[in-house]
Parts: sequence; C-alpha cells; structure tokens
Amino acid sequence: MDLLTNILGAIATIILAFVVGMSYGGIVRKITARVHNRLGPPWYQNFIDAYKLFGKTTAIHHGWMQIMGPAFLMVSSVVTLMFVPVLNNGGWFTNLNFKGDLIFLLYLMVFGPLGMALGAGQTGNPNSAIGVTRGLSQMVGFEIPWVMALVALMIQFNTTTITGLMDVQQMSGTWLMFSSPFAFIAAVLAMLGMFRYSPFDIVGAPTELASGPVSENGGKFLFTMMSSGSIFSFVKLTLYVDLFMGGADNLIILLIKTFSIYMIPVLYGIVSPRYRTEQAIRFFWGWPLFFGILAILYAAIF
Amino acid sequence: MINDKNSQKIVDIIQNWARKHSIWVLAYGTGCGAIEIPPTMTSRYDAERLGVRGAATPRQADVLLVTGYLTTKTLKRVIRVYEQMQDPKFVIGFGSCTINGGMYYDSYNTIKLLDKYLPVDVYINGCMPRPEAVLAGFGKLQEIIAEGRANGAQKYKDNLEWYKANQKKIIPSLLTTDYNW
Amino acid sequence: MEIIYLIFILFLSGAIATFLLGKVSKRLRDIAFITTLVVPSVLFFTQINIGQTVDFSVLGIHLSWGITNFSYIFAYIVLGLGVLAGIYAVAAMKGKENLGFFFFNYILSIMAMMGILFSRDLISFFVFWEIMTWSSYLMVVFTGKDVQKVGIKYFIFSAIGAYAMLMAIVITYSLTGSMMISNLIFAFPDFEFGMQILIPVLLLIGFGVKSAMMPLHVWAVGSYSHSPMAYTAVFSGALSKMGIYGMIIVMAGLVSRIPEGYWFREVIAWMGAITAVGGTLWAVAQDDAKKMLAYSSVAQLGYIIIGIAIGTPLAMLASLFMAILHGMFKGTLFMAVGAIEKQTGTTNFTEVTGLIRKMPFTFLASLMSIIALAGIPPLGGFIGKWMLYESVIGSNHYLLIIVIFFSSTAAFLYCYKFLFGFFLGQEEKEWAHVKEAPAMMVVPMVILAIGTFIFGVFPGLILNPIDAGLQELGYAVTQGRYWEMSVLFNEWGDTVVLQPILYTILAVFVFFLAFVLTKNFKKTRYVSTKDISSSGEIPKEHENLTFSRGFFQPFLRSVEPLMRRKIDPYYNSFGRGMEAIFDFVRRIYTGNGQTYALYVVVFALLLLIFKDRLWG
Amino acid sequence: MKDIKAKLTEKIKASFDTVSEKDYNGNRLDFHVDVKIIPQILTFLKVNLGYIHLSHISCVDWLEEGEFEIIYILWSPVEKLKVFVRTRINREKPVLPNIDMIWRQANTYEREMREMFGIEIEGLEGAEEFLLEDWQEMPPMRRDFQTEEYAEKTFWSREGREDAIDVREEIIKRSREEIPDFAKKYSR
Repeated sequence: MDLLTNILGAIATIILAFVVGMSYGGIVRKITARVHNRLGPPWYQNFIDAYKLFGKTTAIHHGWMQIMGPAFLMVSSVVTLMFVPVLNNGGWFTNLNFKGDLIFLLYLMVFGPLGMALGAGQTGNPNSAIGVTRGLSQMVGFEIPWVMALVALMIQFNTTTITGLMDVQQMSGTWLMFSSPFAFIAAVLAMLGMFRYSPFDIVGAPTELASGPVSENGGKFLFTMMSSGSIFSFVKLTLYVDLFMGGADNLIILLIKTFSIYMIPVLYGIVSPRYRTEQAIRFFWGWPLFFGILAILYAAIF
Repeated sequence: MINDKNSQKIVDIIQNWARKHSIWVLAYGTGCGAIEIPPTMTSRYDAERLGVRGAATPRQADVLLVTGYLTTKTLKRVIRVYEQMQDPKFVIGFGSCTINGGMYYDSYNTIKLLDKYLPVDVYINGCMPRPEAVLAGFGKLQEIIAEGRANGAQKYKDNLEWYKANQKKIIPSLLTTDYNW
Repeated sequence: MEIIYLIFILFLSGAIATFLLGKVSKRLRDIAFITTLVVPSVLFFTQINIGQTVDFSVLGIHLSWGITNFSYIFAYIVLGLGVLAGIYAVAAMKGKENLGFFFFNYILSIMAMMGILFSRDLISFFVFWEIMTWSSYLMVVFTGKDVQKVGIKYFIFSAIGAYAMLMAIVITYSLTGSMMISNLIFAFPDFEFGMQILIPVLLLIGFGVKSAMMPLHVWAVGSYSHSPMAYTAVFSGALSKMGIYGMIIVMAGLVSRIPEGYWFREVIAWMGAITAVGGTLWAVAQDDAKKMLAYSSVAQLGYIIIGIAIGTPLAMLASLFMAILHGMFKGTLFMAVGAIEKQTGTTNFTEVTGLIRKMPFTFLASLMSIIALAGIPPLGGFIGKWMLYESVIGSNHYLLIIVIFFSSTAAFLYCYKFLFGFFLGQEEKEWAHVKEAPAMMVVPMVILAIGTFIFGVFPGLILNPIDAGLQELGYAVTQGRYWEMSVLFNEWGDTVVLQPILYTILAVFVFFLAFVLTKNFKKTRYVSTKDISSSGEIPKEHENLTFSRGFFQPFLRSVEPLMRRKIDPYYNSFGRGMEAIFDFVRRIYTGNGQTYALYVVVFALLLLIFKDRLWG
Repeated sequence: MKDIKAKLTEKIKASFDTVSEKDYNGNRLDFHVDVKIIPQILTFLKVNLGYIHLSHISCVDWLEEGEFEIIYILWSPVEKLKVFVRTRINREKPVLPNIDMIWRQANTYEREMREMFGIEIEGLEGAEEFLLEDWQEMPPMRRDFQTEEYAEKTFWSREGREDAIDVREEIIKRSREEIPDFAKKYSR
C-alpha cells in the first residue's frame, strides 16, 4: 500500500472512531435517562455539546503543560487507535495493526492519561490533583485482572499480538470468550473500572471534586478531551471485541458487538452509587483477581 | 454576536443553534432557589431533554444561574465566578430576589437588582419559581440565543467601567480584575 | 607503557592532584577534576581494544587486567554517567566545604568501577571492589549531618558482602588453585554439589548488597538519600550496576551451567520480584524526593535482577538494556532533585510546588526521564520493559508476570507524584525567586534525557554492544532474532516496530497543535494558578491550595497489608539478639584470676571426659 | 428546682456581693451583675458550680436607655438549670471583657457582637473581618441604624416601582372583594 492510502485509511478510522464513540456516549445518556424514567436528550446530543465547546473561546491557560495535556490525550487515543485492528480483514482500516503488540498497546494507553494528569496538575486546582491520584490508584486496581486475562490469552495461544489472537479465533471458529471463559470474565470485570462509569467514576466525581482533572478546562481543551475520550472508548470496545468476540467482518457487526459489550459497564453503572477509592481498589482485588488466577491456571493447564 | 437575526452569518446560525441545544448550567445556589434545581433536572421535569445539563465548574459552564438573593459577600463570589466563565456566557436571574430584592428589600446586606452588577439575560420571576417557570426561562433563553439577542456578555464588556463602578460601590475591596477577555 | 596502566595512573594522579589543587585554587581544582574524568574516558574509548590484556604477578599470584565485550557495556554507564555527573557536580557542589576530598573520592570510585570492569582475576576484582565500597562509604557520610546510622548500616552490609565474597574467593582458590575468573567459570561444573551452591550464594550475597536485592537492600535508601545528589546519580546509576555486573557473571557463568540452576534462578527471580514490589510501594509512600527515588532505584534493580535470573537471551538483553537506561534516567532524576535542592533548599514534596515555570529545562529533563522510568513509549524505558515482559511470558513465569505488572503499574503513582510535587500545582510566592539551575547542571540532564529518547527509537544502538557482550557469555547471536535497529521481536516472532510509532506520534502532535490551538491561541493568555475555580473564593497570597499531603492515601490504605512486613525490624531484633549473646559472652570474662583458673580446670576435665570421642 | 435555685443564689451571693437575681418559672434563673465581674462570675459558675456549657451570648440594644445589655446563657447538665448572666454597658463607649479563654466558642459570638453592635472586646484575637466584608457604616444591628434608608441608598430598586403598590390591596381591588379582617391588620 502506498502512503496516500495509508493516510486516507487512518483518517477514515479516526472519523469512524469519533462518530461511533460520540454516538455511543449520546445513546448512553439516552438509556440512562430512560432508566430514570426521563425522556433524555437526543442521541446526537454529544455532537452538539462538542460543537458548542469547540465554538467557545479559550481565553486563559495556566501554562504550557495544561495546553499539552489534551494534546497528549489526543495523541495517545489516536495512536492507540492506529494499532487496534478494526475489522478482521483489515482493508482500509489496517493502519499500523501489525507493528505493535498487546503489551505495547497497554503502555501506549497510559501515555495519554499521564499527559492529561500533568495538564490537570499544572492548573493548580487541588480537585484536579485529587482526581488524578484517585484515577491512578484505580488504574492499579483494574490493571491487575486485566493483565491477568491478557497474559492468560497470550500463554494459551503463544502470541502477544491482537492479530494473532484474532487469527486463532478465525481458524478455530470459536470466540475466545467461550474458549477461555475465565479470562473473559476477569477482563469484563476490569472493564467496569476502565470505562469509569459508576460505581467507578471516582475520578471525575462532579459533586465531590467538581469534575476532577478537567475542572479547569473549558472550551477547546474540553472539546479535545471529550473527543479523545470518545475515540478511546471506541478503541477499548474494539479491543474487547477483537480479543474475545472474534473481531468483526464488517462495520455493522462491529457496531452490534461493540454496543452489546458496551452495555455491560453502562447498565451496571446506572443502578450503582459511587465507590470510595479503597472500595474500588478492593473490588478489583477480589473476584476479578480470583477469575484472573483461574484464567491463568486454565491457560497453563490446557 | 449580532443583534439582528437577518444579518446573522450561516456560521453564527449553526453555532447559535448548537449553543441553544447545549446549555451547561452552573447553578450558584445562594438562596432558597437551589432547591428548585433538583426537580427541574430529574425525572419529573427532565431539563436534560432540552440539552440543559449541570456543569461542575465555571470554566465549563455556559449559563450562570443565580438562584435567589445575593448578599454583598456572595455577590463578590458570583462576580468572580462570572468572570471565570468562558465566552459565550449567559446569566439567568432566578426568583424575585434578583429582580427587586424580594422579601429582603430592606436588608442592609442584600442587593436588590442583579442587573446593576452583572448582565442578566433572562429573569425568572416568582418566589419561588416552580420548575415549570424555570423550564420556561430556559426556553426563553434558548429563543434569544437562537435569535442572537443573548448579548449580555458583550454588554458587560462594553460597559465594563459602569459595572465595575457599581460593584465597587458596595464591595470596595473587590480585586481590580485582571480579565480582559 | 600499556594504555591500561596509563588510565589508572591518570585516574590516581588526577585524584591526588585535584585534592592538592583544592588547597590552592578552586578554579584549578575544578579544571583538574573534569580533565581527570574526561581524558581517561577518551583514552578508554579510543585506545583500548577489546580482548587486550596485561598480565603481571604480585606475591606470586597471577593477575590479569583487560576489557571484554561484556564489561565494555558497563564501561558506557560508568564513564558516560561519571563524566556527565562530574560536570554536574562541579556546579552543584559549588560553595560547599571540603570539596577537594569530595572530588578525590569521586574519581576514586570511578576508577574503582573501571578497575572492577578491567579485572580478569578475583584478587584485583576484590581489591577494586573494596576501594569502591570505601570511597562510596566516605561519600555517604560526606555531608556529616545525621548520617551515623546510615553510614553504619551501609558499612555493615558492605562488610557482610565483602566477607562473603572473600570467602567465595578463598574457596575458589583452594579448589582451582587459580585466581582467574575464567578458570572459575571453566572448572565450576566439576565442583561437588555443595560447592556449586555455596560459591554462587556467597558471591550473590556480595553482589546483592551492592545491587540492593531484597533482603540486602536495607542500606540503600538511607545511603542514596544522604550522599550528595551529584554523587547519588553515580551511586544509583552506575555503582549499583557493579552488583548487576557481578550477578550476571554468577548467574550466566556459574549457575546456568549446573542442572540445579533452575531452582536457584527461580528463587533469585522471586527475590527480585519482591524487591520490585516492595520498592515500588514504599516509593509511593514517601514524601521526600530523595527517598522516593532511592526506593524506586531498589525497585528498578529488582526488575533487572528478575531478567538476570530468568536468563533467556531476551531476558538478558532486557536486563542489560534496563541497566543502561536506568543509569541514564535515574541519574537524570537524581540530578534534577539535586538542582531543586540547590535552588530551593529542600527536597520535600509538601514544601516545594509549582516550579515548572521557574525551572523549565529541569522539568523537561525530569518529564522525559519519568516517561522512560514509567516505561511509556516512545522513550527508552519502554524497550527494556517490553523485552522483560516478553521474556517472562515466553519463559512461562505466569505469576511472576503479574507481580511485575503490578509493581510497574504502581510505579505510575510515584512517577506522577514526582512531577506533580515539584513542578506542578500552585505557584507559591515563597518560591517566586527561584531560577533555573546553572547551565552546567542543566546540560548533563538534558543530554541524558535526549539519550533516553534516541535509545527509545533506535534501541539497536545499545543492543549491538550488548549482543556482543552476551555472545561472550555463551549466548547465541540475538540480532535479527530478537532485535534490529529499531524493531523488536519476542520469542514467538511478534514485533514492535518503533520508528512508525514515533512518526505517528509526532504527526498527530503537530496536527493537533496546528488544528486546535493556533486558530484561537493568540487570544489565550496565561493566568496565575491562584485564578482557579475554587467556588468563587479568591485564594489569598499566603494560602497554599496545593494537594500534597497524604497524596496516595487511599491506595496506601488498600495495599497496607502488603506493606506491613518490613525487613528492618528483623535486622533490628537480630542485632539486639547478637547484642544479648555478646553480653552473655562478656560475662565469662569476669576479670577475676580465680575464675579463669576454674575455666582451665573445667576445660581440662571436659577434655579428659570426651577424650575418646575426640581422638578415638 | 426551688432548692437548687436557692442554693445557687446563696453560693453566688456569698462570693459576689453586687449581684441581684430574678427568678422565673421553670428551669431558668437570671443574675444581674456588674460588667467588671463578668469573667470572675462566669469562671466561678463554670469551674465551681458545674455550669460547663455556654449556650449563647446575646446582645440587646436599649436605645432609649443608652445601654447595651449582654446576656450570657449557661447550662448545667447536672442540675438541668439555665442561668442567664446579664450585664449592662454604656452604649456610647461599649467595652466588654473577653471570655474566650473560658469557652473557646465565645470567640465566635464576641466577634459577631463586635461587628454587629460595635462593642469593643478587650484583647480579642482575630482582628480580621468576620461576617461583614468592607463595612463602613454604623454597625448594622444597632437600633438607630436605618436599614431601609441604607438599602434604598446603597442598592438600586427596580425602576417602575416608585409608586410602591401594596400588592394585597391591589389584588383585592382587582378582584373586587373586601379586605378580610385578618389581612387588614397587616396592610399598611
């Protein structure tokens, strides 16, 4: 493939991720409202919000690290997107799928939050720093079962790449959520924390922390964070679909699969109040850890 | 922002449409009016269907909702919050206290007319205004945003000295602002 | 004259000259100091050929000096960090008393480290090891403020390590009749089983002390945080790597050649893992930057030890790569802390905040080093971590990988704390006068930070010499199998291609900045950190809103069960027990002649009674 | 209860001679004392007689008599008795002894009294403003402070309100109904 096709494919992927992520966000707001017995905003509400934020002036900043914070986040989500296979056969969405593996991806995903945390730190708002410490603590919590699930997959199929694991599913015709169920359970429980819906929304808890790390960011900063957050959630969903649900052959199947897996944290979150930080960490070191160990034992024995 | 609807550019129309449908409210719950916000936002009246949503900090907010009376002390904070908000920004005066002092008309430390200190775009009358009235107020705000008439922030910028003089009259220690928008 | 001798003579004479010139002129002393560091380094990298040896004998014992491919890797760390930290030290220590002595010790420890790398026999190895220990001990107690306990701790542990090593050397000599390291390695598989276990254990105690392996790490935190920061960069960055150097020789040369080595390696790997986890958690709990970095060093050395213990080619690559990178980024971080200490007078996170606009270059260097430390691509730390993970997974250490992952995720916590504590947060009036550190301090930091960046994209630059060194230890060529210039492979052939990652990141950055920020950025202006949305309240000048106390308290409460066990109380109770024993022993010597006469009689009687048993 | 009150009065009178008491029904007993012995009598009540709780410090402006009356309300959880210690000070130069070394919480009341009535408290810590910010007029709780006049002068009324229609009368006029008796009482 030549460079132009690559670039066009990359842009198409970014647009797809942005649109899907934003729409999902709006649909989640709608669903939440329906569960509350409300009418709720239209599904495209997030687009309106994003456009409005983009149109707002950004009159002030607290220093260049605050400006770089959203940039880090955007870079991290876009670059991560480049490494996640969107469709089984690649095609236009191949991008850099074959140039990195899962461990690389895990670390790349940290790049953005770290930069974002630095940007939040520079604003000097104590709420931002508290939010960041909570987020980092929670990350240590859910990363353990998540990594255990991934390691279980890696040692079961002797590959560390996403494409490798997808090939395994294509070849055998069984989704990994059935052939290594414990890993799937551990990963799904870890996903609850990864998406930061309640009860794990301790980072940006609006009532306690005034939205935490983003509390000093408005206008274009907030727009950037919002859109990279949407792209990031698309990346995570696609990763889950690729790893456990056999990938997707076309966009329709991709949407169905991602949406169905997205409903797990959303529906769990709607009816849950918020945890404290210790409770959140201990949650992940309870049953999820147990299932992670089971997954590794399962993978080691079979 | 442009006053006349006919002279709005197409970009402005789109942007105003977006602003109209995405109102992030910073409720400054100074007085008794704060209690009317929860029913407005929750399932009975569901303001979110209009795109109205709470904002946590002034940096993210579009609308400053001053719910009730303002003492000189709280006015100082409200002015600071207003100045921290990013353009375009609107103010809703909520309850009769913000219009004529309400039941605190003869208090030594409660302002009577918010409009002298901050540019109010929409007043919601009542003591207290019920959620229906609040929704009507949001509707009015949406209407004037769409028409491009919600130019309170511009008014504040143009008449900054007048506003500052008024504010300084009752709050002499108000920090000389370092905002120049 | 052999160039090897010349290097050591230059080091020694330079050290003495610096010390003496310190009495005459400060400027001359500084020049002599830097010259003494630079000239031998240039000589070393230009004139020394690998494999070139000099042989001589002292008191009839055959000694041999020479550099090998393997020790050449460590020479990069020692000399590179030594020279840069030396330049930094000149500026950082300016105005301190007794500097001639400091520089003398500094050169001496660099020389000793080079000596260790040159030693091909155990005697000179041991002598240089002792010189290194002594010079670093003098550095630990250099500041003279409440260092007695710390110094004694370091001294005792070094002494234990030295005795263990000496014992191993004596045993080796009695078994092989030779002092050459190569002879030991050659003859080792033929030793009897007990010796095969004893010699590595004794040597590992010796090396483990220097590389701060659990449970021999107790000295490390105090010593790292009490020695002058200019030296700590070398202490943690290079000197601890001498322990790693020794460990690699033991693990690869000795342990891997015996069948029981597998279990031995497992034990060492788990000790490394516990070191990593413990070091990380304690680093998170610290409020003092020096102590935090000291614990972090312990944790990082734990990773390196894990790699060595696993011992597959990929793990060895990972360990050596991490050793070099750790020297670079931890050196930078210690230097940054030193710069902050020099400019503000404190290293406590709860006291210093908001230096980012005052010390931007220090921040930049720290940021890059922290990203490297956290192992985030595209900086160099990632390469080491990636290879370590792949090797651990590839060698089927399932639980080990979880422990490593836990500790490296928890490492993000203290990474953020370091950057936030010093540079971000509220800008305080108290630190308004602070200026950027002098150029002589900033430039070494920035050079090292840029180095981590370059090696993150082109790891082949380092992996090439490491590969050569590994071949010498008996590993096959790994180039093309595990790495290319900027491509990494794991055991199953999965790849990470580093260059496109960098280009993509840069492209998105540029695009982002061009698209979002330039359009409206002219109107955006800086406001002070007092202008925050604090519920409308205006923070007064003296009100510090920075969140810096109890930073990770919820997390620490969650991991509190893991941190409850500390090794120090055991050593303390051991020390108290020994005191009691010696106290009891002391009672035997009553000072009364009659009692001694009684002892003699009792002893004679015992001899009579047990005569048959003893000589029978 | 009578016994308790009598005993208490006796004890107080034994120690302080310039005290006059007034009894009320229920668990309340008033002492009128001179301002000079306020710290002593409060300490005595707290330390010796067990009136450990300071409920409130109140201030009344007797404009006509030219005096402020300060009332310290104490409570004993053992005897279940409220003791009001009343004192009067000159309105022109009001000076009061500081008692926040006896009860820490007295500090809050004293700062409020200082701001709202302009009473000087001897040796009170916390010189900064407490409730009012940037207040330049007469202390606002004094009775000769004209609140409505001040409010008219300082804060603008809404234009078009000059006629100041009484809402109740207007409503009634419009609905053509009689003013009910209870409403007449309140109408201007």
